[in-house]
Amino acid sequence: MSPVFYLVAALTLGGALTAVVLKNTVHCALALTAAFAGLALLFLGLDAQFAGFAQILVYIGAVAILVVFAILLTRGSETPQGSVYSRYSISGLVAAAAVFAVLGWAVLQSAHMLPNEQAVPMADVHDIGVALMGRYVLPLEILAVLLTAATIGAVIVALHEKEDAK
Amino acid sequence: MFDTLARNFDQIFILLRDWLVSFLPAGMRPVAGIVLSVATIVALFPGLFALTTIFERKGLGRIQNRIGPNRVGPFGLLQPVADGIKSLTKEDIVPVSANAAIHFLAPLVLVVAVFMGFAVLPMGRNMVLVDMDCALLFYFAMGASTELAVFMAGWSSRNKYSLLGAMRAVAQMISYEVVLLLSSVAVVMITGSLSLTKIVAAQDQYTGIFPHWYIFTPWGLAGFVMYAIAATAETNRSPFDLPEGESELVAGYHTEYSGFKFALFFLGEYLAMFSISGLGSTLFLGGWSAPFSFLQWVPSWIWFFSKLMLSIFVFIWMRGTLPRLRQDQLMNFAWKFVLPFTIFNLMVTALWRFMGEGWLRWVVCSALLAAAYGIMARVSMRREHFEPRSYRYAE
Amino acid sequence: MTPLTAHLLVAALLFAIGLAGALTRRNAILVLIGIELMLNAANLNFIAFWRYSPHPEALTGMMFAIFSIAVAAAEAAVGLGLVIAIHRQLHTTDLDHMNRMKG
Amino acid sequence: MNEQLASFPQTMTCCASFATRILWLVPAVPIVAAGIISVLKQPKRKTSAALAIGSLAIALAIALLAFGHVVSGWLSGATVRETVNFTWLQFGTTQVELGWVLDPLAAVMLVMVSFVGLLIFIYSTGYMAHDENYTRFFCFLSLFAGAMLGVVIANSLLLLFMCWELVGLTSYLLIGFWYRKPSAAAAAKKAFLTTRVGDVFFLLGIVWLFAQTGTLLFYNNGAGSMEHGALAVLLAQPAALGLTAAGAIGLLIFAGAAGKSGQFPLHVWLPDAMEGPTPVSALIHAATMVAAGVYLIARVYPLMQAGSLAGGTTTALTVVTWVGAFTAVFAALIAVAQNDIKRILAYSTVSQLGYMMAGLGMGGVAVGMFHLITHAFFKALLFMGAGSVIHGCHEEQDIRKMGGLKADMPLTFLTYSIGMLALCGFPLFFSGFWSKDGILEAAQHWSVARAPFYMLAFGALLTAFYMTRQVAYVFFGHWRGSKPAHESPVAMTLPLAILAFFAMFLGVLGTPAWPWFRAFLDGHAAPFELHGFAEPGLLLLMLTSSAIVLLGLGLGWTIYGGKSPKVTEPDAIEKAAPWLWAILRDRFYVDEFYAATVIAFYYWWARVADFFDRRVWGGAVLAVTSIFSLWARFSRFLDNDWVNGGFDKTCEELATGGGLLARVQSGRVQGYLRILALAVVALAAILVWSSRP
Repeated sequence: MSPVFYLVAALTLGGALTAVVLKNTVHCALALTAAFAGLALLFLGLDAQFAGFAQILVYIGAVAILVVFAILLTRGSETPQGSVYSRYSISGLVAAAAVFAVLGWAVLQSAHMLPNEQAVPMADVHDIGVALMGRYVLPLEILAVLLTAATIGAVIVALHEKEDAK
Repeated sequence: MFDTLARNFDQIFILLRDWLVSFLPAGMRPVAGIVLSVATIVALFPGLFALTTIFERKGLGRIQNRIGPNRVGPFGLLQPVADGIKSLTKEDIVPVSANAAIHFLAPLVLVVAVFMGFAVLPMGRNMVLVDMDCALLFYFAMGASTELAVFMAGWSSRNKYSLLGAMRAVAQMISYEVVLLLSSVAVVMITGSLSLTKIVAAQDQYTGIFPHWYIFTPWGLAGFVMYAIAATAETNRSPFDLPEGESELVAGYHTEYSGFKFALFFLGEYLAMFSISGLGSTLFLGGWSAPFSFLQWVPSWIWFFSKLMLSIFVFIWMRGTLPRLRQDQLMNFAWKFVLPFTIFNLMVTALWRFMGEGWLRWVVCSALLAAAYGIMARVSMRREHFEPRSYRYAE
Repeated sequence: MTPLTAHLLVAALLFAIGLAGALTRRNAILVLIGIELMLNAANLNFIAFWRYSPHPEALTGMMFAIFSIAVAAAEAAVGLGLVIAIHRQLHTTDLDHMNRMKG
Repeated sequence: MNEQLASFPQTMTCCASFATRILWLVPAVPIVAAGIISVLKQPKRKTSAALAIGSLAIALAIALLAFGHVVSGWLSGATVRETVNFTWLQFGTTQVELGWVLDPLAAVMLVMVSFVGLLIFIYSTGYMAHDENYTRFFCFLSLFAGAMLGVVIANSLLLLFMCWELVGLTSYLLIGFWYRKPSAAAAAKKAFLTTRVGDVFFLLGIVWLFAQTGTLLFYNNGAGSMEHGALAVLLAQPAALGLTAAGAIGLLIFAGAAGKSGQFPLHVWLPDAMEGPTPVSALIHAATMVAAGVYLIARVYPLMQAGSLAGGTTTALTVVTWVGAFTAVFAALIAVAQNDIKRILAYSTVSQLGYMMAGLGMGGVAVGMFHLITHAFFKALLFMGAGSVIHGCHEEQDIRKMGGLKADMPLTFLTYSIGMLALCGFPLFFSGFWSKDGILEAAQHWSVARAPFYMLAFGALLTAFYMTRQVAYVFFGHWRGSKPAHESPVAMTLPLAILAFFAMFLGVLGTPAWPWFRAFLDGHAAPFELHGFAEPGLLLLMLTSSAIVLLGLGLGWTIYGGKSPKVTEPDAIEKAAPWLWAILRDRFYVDEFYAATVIAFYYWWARVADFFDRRVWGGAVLAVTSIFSLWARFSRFLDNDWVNGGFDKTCEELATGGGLLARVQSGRVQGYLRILALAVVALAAILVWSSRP
């Protein structure tokens, strides 16, 4: 494994970790974007250019901003007093650890049957476009509907009701 | 003889690079080549920036019936140098309550992200840093990450004006980024590729003496107009410069910045302007291709940069001419007029794509677009009501 | 350790971190952040499997990743919208106080 | 029906020509129009009328196209018979097929129906102008038109039966169109039920046919039920009373036809059907629907004819002939003594239908069908003329309250008298003459008996007589009504003129000199030679029939001409022979007879059933209920004291258990998430463990 991979992985995991542990919510969001950037780099390292840039565009360009907006709209930007961890955080940690243990175990168990180095696959945007418009057109359409519904739903949910305004 | 001369002149930078690189051992040539080109870009555009500032100030002066800077150097041409020295030597103030790390990172992220955008712009025949397969996507990814920098700047400096400015900027950029993307998607639909070089190549053909620029098609024209609007908003230029509206919130998200960091923001803004104009001319104005077939002997990079400067001039012109919008007007304009029209334009583009050659598609598409524009303009006009307003102060 | 294994391990760790975040933080927004991380871990797996699969030209993993990116965007939008709405009702984003629907 | 056609394109036989392939549009278009009109709002009169008329015009256009196709085929010396069949249902190995056919018969009928229908639609726009249910009317009309055209093009007895019933329904709806009038409602019911009687037999015939031959298609290049294979099977199959299955089925089908076209035992509904609006009477109860029975017989003629010796006849045809001839005279007699202008026409329709039946029975398809076509035109003309008269006399229908209208409504008078002369069969210039003449000729040559010939001749005499009487009453003499009459709008008179034209000159197609029609139907060339008249006895026959007609006219004129009796004053015949008049006026007491027998029987039967209900079954039910109530008391006791106790206890236990379980429902998102995570761990662990190498 190349040192680049380790660097990027470290960046990703570090970003994720900080995003989870920091006290200040905005810092968490920014760390999250770091994690996203790292992921995008990982994707690029896996020769998935399209996915990588889509990752940047969607997550850093949209989701992160969205999170930040939400934070500011919910007055969460200033550092809270008292514990930021919920009452049952210990058991949560345990559960997470268990999950990681099992996943890691599974990966190592199956390590020998995983395929080794493969030739770099040719996946240029054209192929992806053809696949999207061809084999995967139905999922694409459904996804479009889903996104529309989600957008409208989000707007309606976050909308100020005039009744309780009065 | 003349042709070869022209061709060499056209490729002069490439040749120059290869010549310079050729002194190095073969192993490090590619790397060195890239480094060289990066260095060129990094050196070139700030220079252009400096040129543009004086250009803008003088132009605005003319428009506002002033002379503009004329003290430093001949005709004040050295003004930018003086400015640079000033901003470098000024003290770098960081507010006490500011969030130092983020406050420091913001301008860097901004400038870096903006510089990344230039990596995929073909500035001439064969003159592109990385000929990526999904260059356009890359460009927009980079453009998207500038918003974050803006937010970091505004939030970290603990100042309500900055925060407001940042929020405005981010909201505006997100809203208009959608339009920017969709209007470019039209081009992608026609070219069938996200690669900018392919897009330019597709426009570098001629019928008679006239080029196949996309702006000369109905959907292309509409798309370009939409793109121009969105670009102006994306770069926070007047009339969309609310985020740094001096009259309302002192200077927006970089109120708390001074000295070099401020200069970086300034630089970033102009670089964004350059790159977005570059992209615009690449998408719609045929990039580095010549406007007439008999002018092809003129080097391609000259065309690219002249188009770039032309659009910069338009930017300045608009700044000198148009008043600033109100926030709600801005948003309504984005979501209720520009976006729907762009989407409609997408459909028209699809129609164009599938109607096949012939005069018919010209008529149909133009008619459709004209009708759509008329209707939507009328509708939005009905929503606005233009009677003389009386402003009340002090309440 | 083969690159695929390495990527899978990274993904697993990322997933665990996200889960831990989602399980331990009070702030609803941070729970959402954790969930986003988990989704991304899944994406990483998809891409990795696509890259090292015997038939990458089928693009299955890639497609899955792209779709899940889009879905994640929708999920984030709705989730944050909900958080904002709840904040307007309860004036808090603390999940420990959001337990009205207890049996 | 047509929706199904649309959904079965792949199973259509490809050999059909374009005209045939689009033939299904002919019924489809009006039916669709009806559907659209049915959802229109009440005030959309113009739209609905335009829709109906337009749709029928399209139908007419297609019909003409098909007709042209057939004619061209015929001119090139081939009998066109193209079918489009498709499987409708399939259960097991047997499959029910539907389809439509284009042959000379269908083509002629198509053109007639759609053309007359179109004229009547236009006429209705004027006649119904003041009715508030205008749109409903046109909805029903075009539904009827579609169904009728469906009957015409049907190539499957089943499809024909569907459309047949649809036609019956629309007829019911339209007779009862003014359902607020109790008489109209009653008439509608009567028509519906009476025709049902026939249809039951018809359905029996269909089922039997299907059982025997396994197909209901008429023509299916060799495999149809009207073609040799099936007919041979039917002939081989003996039925009761020395009939072959073919004959029996033929009779059953004829029963249906008789019901529809008011042959003797089942004719009672047709006169009452005149309660409907006049255009309806003209379209349904004179021109098209009642002719459907005749058309049906013509359609299944091969079946009727099956097993006949050379030139000879079959039982079925004999029955058809006798019934037809009897009905002709019978109805004509009644018509003499009616005073309602429309009833007279109705009875004359019945008798004319009798003529057609007799013609079919004796002379073959061409004779009967020719009279059908000509009759359709002049009877429609007469009805619409009557309608115009009624309209002009402010909804007055009693001819004794009219008179002297030839001055007030000249155009109506002119056309009406043309129609009347055509109906009487006035020599040479009127279509009726030629068609009726064909029938008489056939009757003359009939091998079985001479009686029908005399009956029909007598019928002709009567026809001339009562028509003269009617015209004398209505148009001559002086006005006896209250308000003065007025001429009708052009929308009504124009169709009259057109129809009058056809009523006069349609006969040209059927003169012995140039028997185009017969040739066309039978599919051989039609030369023009004058010595067609020179057949033995033909001229003599023509002379006799003309003499009869003139005699009838003269008789009528001498009795009723010129003078205009009071409303109260008894009729001329009544003065002469009251008893005869009474019998005729009361329609031979057929209705009364039915009332005394069938209906009385039903009443009695109903009473019996009622008695059984009340007493016998009622008692039984009472007993059962009492038993059950006793049982219920007992079980209530069980419930209260035994079951409930234990059950309540169980419920309490459940409730407490639920309370305990509800603790798990902490309402904390993260709690659920945690449990999910643990579950994932467990599952994944199991999975990996089980798939361990």
